Amino acid sequence: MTVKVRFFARFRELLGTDIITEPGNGTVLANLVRDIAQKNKEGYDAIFDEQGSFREFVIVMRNGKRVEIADAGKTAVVDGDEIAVFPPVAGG
Amino acid sequence: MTVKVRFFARFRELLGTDIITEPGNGTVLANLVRDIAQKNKEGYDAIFDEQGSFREFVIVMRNGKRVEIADAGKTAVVDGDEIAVFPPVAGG
Amino acid sequence: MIAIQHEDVDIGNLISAAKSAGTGAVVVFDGVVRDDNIREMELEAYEEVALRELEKIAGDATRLHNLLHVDIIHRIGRLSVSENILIIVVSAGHRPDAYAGSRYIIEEIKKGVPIWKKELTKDGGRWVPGEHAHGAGKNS
Amino acid sequence: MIAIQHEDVDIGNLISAAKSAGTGAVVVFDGVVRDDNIREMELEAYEEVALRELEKIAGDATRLHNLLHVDIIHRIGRLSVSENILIIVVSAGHRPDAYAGSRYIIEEIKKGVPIWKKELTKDGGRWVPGEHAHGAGKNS
Repeated sequence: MTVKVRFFARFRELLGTDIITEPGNGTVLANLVRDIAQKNKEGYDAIFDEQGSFREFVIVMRNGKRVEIADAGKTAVVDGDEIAVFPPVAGG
Repeated sequence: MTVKVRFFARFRELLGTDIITEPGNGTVLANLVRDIAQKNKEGYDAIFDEQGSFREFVIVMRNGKRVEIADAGKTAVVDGDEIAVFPPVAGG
Repeated sequence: MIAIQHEDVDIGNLISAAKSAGTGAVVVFDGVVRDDNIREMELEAYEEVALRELEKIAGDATRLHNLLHVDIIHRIGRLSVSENILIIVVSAGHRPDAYAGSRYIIEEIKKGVPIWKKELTKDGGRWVPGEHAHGAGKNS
Repeated sequence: MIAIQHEDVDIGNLISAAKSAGTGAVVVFDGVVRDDNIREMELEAYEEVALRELEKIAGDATRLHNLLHVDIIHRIGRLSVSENILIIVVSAGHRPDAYAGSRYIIEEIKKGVPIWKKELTKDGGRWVPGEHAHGAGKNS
């Protein structure tokens, strides 16, 4: 299956964006993002803490809907999902 | 001496405006306005109550500065004064 | 620009001119003739005093709310439905000051600037009552 | 008009178009690039989600504050000092609703719309921290 991962702002600068992945069945959201973030230590550290959990200010969305970071470890992605990961917003 | 009296809004419609008067020395503001207002009963009644006092919502200015209506009976006009009499403002 | 005038103004130009150094927010208030079953509105001012009051209000707003620029244009004469009556343009470094400064100006104008409005309907006319019965020249 | 776009807009035209029947007050908020020793600002959005959020905010503001018309244009891309970032135009029958509706919209945008700003200075760049550390998608 195919899942797209989008990073924004500083996370995008560190990790790129519109990353197409082909995770195995049952892959949970947190692990999917963690795998991608591994490729750049600074990017990984920006998003995850020492325990490998999402930092509390990180925002995660699945198909445009917010996923609480506490739930990201038990939410399995499915084919066609779009996952977005970004820092606090600063528009306006 | 010469004193100009300006009415605005509804008072202007009833009494006219830019009225040049030649009051005698020592004429007080309230009497000056009362004399002019006599010429039109509706205009007079709009500005003065049954006792001949300024109605409490009426605003009186002398040379662009507010005169409390309580003081209008003891404030003598002087040559060159501009007296303005108007209802509550409604700009904006 | 503080003015009482018959002519309309170009709000876009005022906004551009309001962006002085340090501006982060511009707030515009545009009061227009509302379609309350009227044909037109007639506005009248005690011009010299009203202008002086507007200048005082602009100065007070600038000081109280750290404004960088203030325009107040109050129109007089005969205006049709949806025409601009009063345009207030303020700029500030940050939005709370810009909003508060704009609001301060309109509320002070309602309270104390000698301007009057008459609604002209098909049945005649009606002077609009002020929002503040004892308004005008409070600080004069 | 609710939009996220690179192009600027003509605020004067938006104001004219905002005067729908019953309008007595139009309030415009124009957020601009402030000269904080920066050369330019770079704005980025999660466009589909940001647009949906702006539409939701416009609808909520309309309902909560009796607005007659709402425009929200948030620009993205590279903007110079004093350029417009965000333009909000609202109209209402009376000024308290127009001010409150305008303010509601900007505060909600600051809280929860996925847009980011980077200040480009002579020494590099700096992502502007949000005003709400937990912002974005609160209602999504």
